[in-house]
Amino acid sequence: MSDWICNDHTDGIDLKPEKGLPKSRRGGPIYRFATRSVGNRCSDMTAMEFLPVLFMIAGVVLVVGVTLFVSSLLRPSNPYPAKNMPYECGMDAAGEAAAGRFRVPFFILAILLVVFDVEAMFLFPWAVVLKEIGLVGYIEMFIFMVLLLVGFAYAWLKGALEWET
Amino acid sequence: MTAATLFQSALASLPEIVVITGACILLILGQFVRKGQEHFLVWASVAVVLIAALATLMLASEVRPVYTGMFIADRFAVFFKFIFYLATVLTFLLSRKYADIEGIGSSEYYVLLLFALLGMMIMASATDLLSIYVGLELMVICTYVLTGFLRRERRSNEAALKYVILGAVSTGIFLYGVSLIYGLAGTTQLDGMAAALTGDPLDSGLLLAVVFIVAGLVFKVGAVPFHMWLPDVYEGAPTTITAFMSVGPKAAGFAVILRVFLNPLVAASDVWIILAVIAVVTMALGSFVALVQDNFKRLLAYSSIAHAGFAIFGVAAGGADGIASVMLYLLIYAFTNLGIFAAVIMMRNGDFSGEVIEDYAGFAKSHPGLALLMLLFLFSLAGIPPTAGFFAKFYVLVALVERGFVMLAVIAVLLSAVAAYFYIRIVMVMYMREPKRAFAPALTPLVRATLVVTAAGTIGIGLFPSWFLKLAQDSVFGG
Amino acid sequence: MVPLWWYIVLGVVLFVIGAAGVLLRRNILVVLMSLELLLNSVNINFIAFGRYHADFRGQIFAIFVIAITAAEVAVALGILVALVRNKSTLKVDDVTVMKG
Amino acid sequence: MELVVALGLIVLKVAFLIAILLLLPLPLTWLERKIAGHIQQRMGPMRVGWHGLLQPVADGIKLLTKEDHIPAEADRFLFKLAPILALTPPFVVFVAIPFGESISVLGADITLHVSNTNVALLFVFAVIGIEVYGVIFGGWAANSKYAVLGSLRTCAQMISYEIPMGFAVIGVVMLAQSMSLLDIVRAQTDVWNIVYQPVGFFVFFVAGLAEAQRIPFDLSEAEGDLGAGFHTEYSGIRFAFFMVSEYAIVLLVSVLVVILFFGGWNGVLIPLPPLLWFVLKVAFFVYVFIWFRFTFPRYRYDQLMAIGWKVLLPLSMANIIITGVLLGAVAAP
Amino acid sequence: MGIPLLSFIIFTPVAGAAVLMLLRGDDAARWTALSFTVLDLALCIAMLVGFDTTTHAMQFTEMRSWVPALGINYALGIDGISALFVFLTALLGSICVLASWVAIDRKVKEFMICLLSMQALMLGVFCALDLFLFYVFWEAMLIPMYLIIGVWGGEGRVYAAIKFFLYTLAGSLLFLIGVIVLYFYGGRSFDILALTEQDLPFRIQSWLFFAFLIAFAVKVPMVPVHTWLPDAHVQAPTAGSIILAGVLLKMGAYGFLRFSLPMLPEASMHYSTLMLALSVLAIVYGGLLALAQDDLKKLVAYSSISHMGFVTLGIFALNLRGLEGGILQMFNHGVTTGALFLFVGLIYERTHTRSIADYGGLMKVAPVYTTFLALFTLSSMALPGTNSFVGELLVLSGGFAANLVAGSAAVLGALLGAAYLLGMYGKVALGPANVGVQLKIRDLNAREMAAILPLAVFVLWVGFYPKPFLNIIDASVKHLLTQVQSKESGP
Repeated sequence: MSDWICNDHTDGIDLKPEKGLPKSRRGGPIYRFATRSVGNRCSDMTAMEFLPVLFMIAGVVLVVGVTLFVSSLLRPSNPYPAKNMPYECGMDAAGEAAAGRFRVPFFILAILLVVFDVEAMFLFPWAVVLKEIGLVGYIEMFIFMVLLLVGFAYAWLKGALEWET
Repeated sequence: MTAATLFQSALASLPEIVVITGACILLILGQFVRKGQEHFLVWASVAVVLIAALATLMLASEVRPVYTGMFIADRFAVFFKFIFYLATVLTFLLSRKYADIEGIGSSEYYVLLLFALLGMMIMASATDLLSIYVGLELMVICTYVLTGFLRRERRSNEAALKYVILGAVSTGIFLYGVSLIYGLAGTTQLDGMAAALTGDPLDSGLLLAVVFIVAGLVFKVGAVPFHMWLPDVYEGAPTTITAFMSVGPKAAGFAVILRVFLNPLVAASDVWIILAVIAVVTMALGSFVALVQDNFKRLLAYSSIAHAGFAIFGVAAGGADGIASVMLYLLIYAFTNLGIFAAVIMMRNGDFSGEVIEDYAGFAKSHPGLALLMLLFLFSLAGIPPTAGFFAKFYVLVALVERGFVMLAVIAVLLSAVAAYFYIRIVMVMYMREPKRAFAPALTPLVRATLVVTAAGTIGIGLFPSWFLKLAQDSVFGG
Repeated sequence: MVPLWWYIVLGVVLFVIGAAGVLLRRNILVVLMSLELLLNSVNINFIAFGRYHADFRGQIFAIFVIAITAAEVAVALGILVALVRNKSTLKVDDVTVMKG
Repeated sequence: MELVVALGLIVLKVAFLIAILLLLPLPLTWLERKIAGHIQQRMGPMRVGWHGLLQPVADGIKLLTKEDHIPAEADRFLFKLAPILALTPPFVVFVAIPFGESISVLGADITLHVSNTNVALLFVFAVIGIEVYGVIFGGWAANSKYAVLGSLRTCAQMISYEIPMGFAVIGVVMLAQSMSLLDIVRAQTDVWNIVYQPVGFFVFFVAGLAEAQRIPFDLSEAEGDLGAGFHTEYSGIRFAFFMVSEYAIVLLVSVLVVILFFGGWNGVLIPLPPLLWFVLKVAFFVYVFIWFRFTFPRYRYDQLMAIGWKVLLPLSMANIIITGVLLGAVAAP
Repeated sequence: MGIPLLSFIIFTPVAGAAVLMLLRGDDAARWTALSFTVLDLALCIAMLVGFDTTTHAMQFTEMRSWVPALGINYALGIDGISALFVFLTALLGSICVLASWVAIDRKVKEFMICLLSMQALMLGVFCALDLFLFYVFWEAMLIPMYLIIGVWGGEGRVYAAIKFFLYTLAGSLLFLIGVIVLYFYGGRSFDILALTEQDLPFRIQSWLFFAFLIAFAVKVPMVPVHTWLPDAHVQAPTAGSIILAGVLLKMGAYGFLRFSLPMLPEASMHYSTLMLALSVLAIVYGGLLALAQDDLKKLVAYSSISHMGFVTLGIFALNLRGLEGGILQMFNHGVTTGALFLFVGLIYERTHTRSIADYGGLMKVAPVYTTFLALFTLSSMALPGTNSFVGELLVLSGGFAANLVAGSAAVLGALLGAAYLLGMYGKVALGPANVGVQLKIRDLNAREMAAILPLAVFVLWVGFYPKPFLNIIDASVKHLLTQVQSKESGP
């Protein structure tokens, strides 16, 4: 099984307190936490895995910066009011571009995304350990999906998915 | 978790399953209901709740801790669930006509109420901070939407937005406390916490956590210092929802407070001092500010703050009697408050809002029967015998004195004397002023039924409290 | 390795920033973002403590918090949209129902 | 010392990746135009260099030297930020993508991936999600009606198809019992996932097309009715960033399809080096992208949304449920 | 246990109220209310006939479990002290109905319902043997009384009603706390008789004494907390004033007799001087205020304060004569002041003014009225031959025995009483006639006579032959006294 949870908890699905709970290790006041560090028993996510991400971001920014700099040396700069007007088929632009452009369907879409994306979040860990939790786990997630589908069906019936142009 | 335990769990949560299934079915069916057939939704919703109530009764006989210790079906939960059923069913009955008048045609209204009911039921049964949190959020999210259900009304929108934002803040505060508790105890299960937190009560981290959790929960019951949302929300929300919120979610909040604080934490900290202070301040604020209100709904909002304060006195008292007193208080408050809200809702008809107290001037002259019922409810709220409200307060006081908190009891009664003023002021307006205009209350058979039920409860429990008292005492957890 | 203490401080800082944002900012969208910060500070706490206790409950709790917060914010946005439509403007700054 | 070597290796790998990703659009644009030409029975670019081979270079120089025009009403900060924001995510994603097990260079084993996290798949989706910000900022900041509308539509499209995309890969995760891409490829040594997950592949690929805003889902930049969508107001080198980002996404989707459904670097029958297998498969899907562009008509916007929500999403959910059943049936004794 | 007579007595008016709810029409309401109150009075007389004056034990007791979980019972029973007041209540109940026959011309039905429920609750207070039950009756009275004052009262009725309500409520809520504390000290029992047997520590007794004192003092009313009374009396309709003066005020004193003295004997003894001082203050202060009034009703109201001062003086003299005098004086005050309020009401119905200055020479136009007025005024002054003379004499002799200063001051109060009452009578009945007012005045009619005659009978009966009344209370008072004094040699 993948160790998306902790390595020393391979029975990660069982929620029974006697297994999940650390025995008689009371935390004590917060300042006492300072003496201990996180992750000393879990060895997966190390800095080596996410350092490259930083490097990559730095690299991209560097390249972009250099390119922009080079470009600024080469390109002409000759702005005048007409050129600086927004592109609008020759018409003069009037008012804020965003004004009145806000339509509810976009918003509904955003909400749907939030809901479904978050549900996907539950599905991923479940998918990883499905073989271990077996039928019971499957049934539970099935119920979850059914509820999700009810919501989906509701949205459909309600016309939230209709996009009139 | 094996298939057998899953089945056991499903069985123990049968009422919840009934409600959620019913709600889902209604959500879909609601899309096919044509205009003018909304009464189908009302009856279907009521039927769902009644079936759930039946299931709850079936399960009332034994204690079943299920879902790996996150959920429990015990008498304590059953008692609270019946308060919720009562509140929800009566809200359904009240809503039918009111929805027509306010132009609420959508089936979502009923479905959301059912989901809110589900959230409250989970709260009553939850024995893990996680399940408490889930139930709590299910409930409040539904009430957020319901508060803003009058989409075209600015007041409703604003109330809902305010509620959402403040509610989310309080949830955040609550969660922060939970995370600290989790850090200290290594578990979120209430029993596990009790086992892990048997150390010194003045642990600064624990105290901080408790303060945060108290703050979060206290918000839901509308106690000081997290009461600011309550008057605005009560005023802005559709009146039926206000009625519902003043009873159901409030009781649910108390169910959680009782479970969380009278189970593991009271032993571990001097939390009752915090609660006592909150109770005193809440009651004082609710009572005094209500004195100057002109809007009936706002007044009832402050009154409900004051009542929350009184119930917190019971929590502060603790012990079996303390818990039972809070439970009984909430039950009685449910009857009384729904009754008075039924009257307010009934007044909303045509262009008449019935929200200003002056609107009721001379009501007794034109509708003596209805005025008498309102009088009954108001005196019950004020705690005058022989109404049930008196017995509710009496029992809380008994619990307080039993634990030796006589000073708190004295403060409680003095403040409730202050609170009595604004109730009798309404009586005064109804009985001692001349009517300014004709009244046409929307008195449908359903509203009548609600009034009858609530009045019967208010006067019945007042005269024969014995059975209900026994019920509450037997339902204290573990019982 | 990063000591637990760092996470707690980070959580506190985020919490304070979030709370301050909710209380002090007038723009409702900013308020909603501050709310997210506030709740994410909780998530950091949960995950850090979960790590500390070698217990996955913290992560589970965090996932639930994320999910439910998403729903909450969705509702908040929906209500905001209703309010904005009643005012027929997108300038959220005008909608100052919050007194601060 | 060991640490320095490791860090150096990482820096090297990252630099290599950046180089590839930056340079790849050059041949890709040329290929695209050539293929387009041949599909449409014409020659495509022929002037600059042999068969127009230097055309992309000329384009690049043109973009580099073109005036950088910023509309007067624009939010200048966001306007400048947007292209960078659009460019970064596809590049960052590649950090988590394995191209093979490892190869031996100068006697040292060098893994063909920069970082192997056990949540790589989640990482990929998380980072790709940021892409939306570039789009929405770009459209919004320009303060032009076409750009705003284009960015809103693009945004709606991207988030709509993100959902079926995410659901589609869950079947793969169920099979591999891991979210690590390396594990997923290793799990396909015997049988490629396409065999078990045809529906998943279909959903993922179609959603990928939409994510990359390629025809038949390139509504956002539909020249006919929207100018050029959210980057209407961009010109010069900033415009180039958006283009590079688009090609990077095309490449990314192809790579993901190969890794998730077509066995990654696992070959069949012909014993080629794994890396070559991998490149070939990716090249094939890149070609499919280009091929589709000049074969399919563009969908209407409502059709676009309908496909995403009413076809792909239910399909992907059904796929999860069915995969679960199949897994149970296989696992059961 | 035979017929639950006390329950019948309490619930007859309730039944009347229930019947009234079903009826329509003002006259029907009046007659129904009258018949039920008369029936109740008849039951009370039957009760008195069957009353055994030789024992201090509770009689006609009833006992049903009500809230077993808290040890609350529905327990009724009367001893000599309560018997007297049960009878007084029933008597005044009928008279109230007669007094409001025409005075109440709107919402007659509702008024009668209030009146009847009021009567039931007052009877309940005097009969209750369970503290909780007592409290329920005690507090529930606020509702009908609030309505009676607030709905059917004079111009300032709303203010008066709310003031009345809040004063009484605040006082009685503290009493409630006291009751609950007592409950726990008495071994979780609300049984009044059992609680009197308890030996409480002195510290607790003092606390409870003051908690009770506030509640009872508001009701009596004793001087610092008396301010609700003039407002309430003046604004209330005639029947309301009669009930207030006749019965409600007695409840405070009854509370002292029933709870403070037997349950908290040491505290009662210890603070008796304070109580005597307060009583004297009430007598003198009330008298002085009455002297300054130019409004008939206010005058009678302040005289009430003064008279109730005599009652508490007698009670806290803590000797036999004082107690018996106090109790008799409670009864007398009910009869006499009730009658005086009735007289004010009768004349107000005719002229719609209460200002003393508006009247004069009534003797000529309404001889019967003025004659009876003279009788009751004299009674109020405690002239020999009237009921109050007997009571006041007993109180004063008890007061002198207990505290010389208090006794002397009380005599001064009695003189004050003579001053303002005679002054009032002179201005109203004698002197030059006021033409404008006179035109409106008729003499008493048969209904009014029917209301007044019984009261007049009692004035003279007690005045000339008080023995039967003293007999009723004698045994109980003696027992009470032993209860108090048995503790004297205690700690």
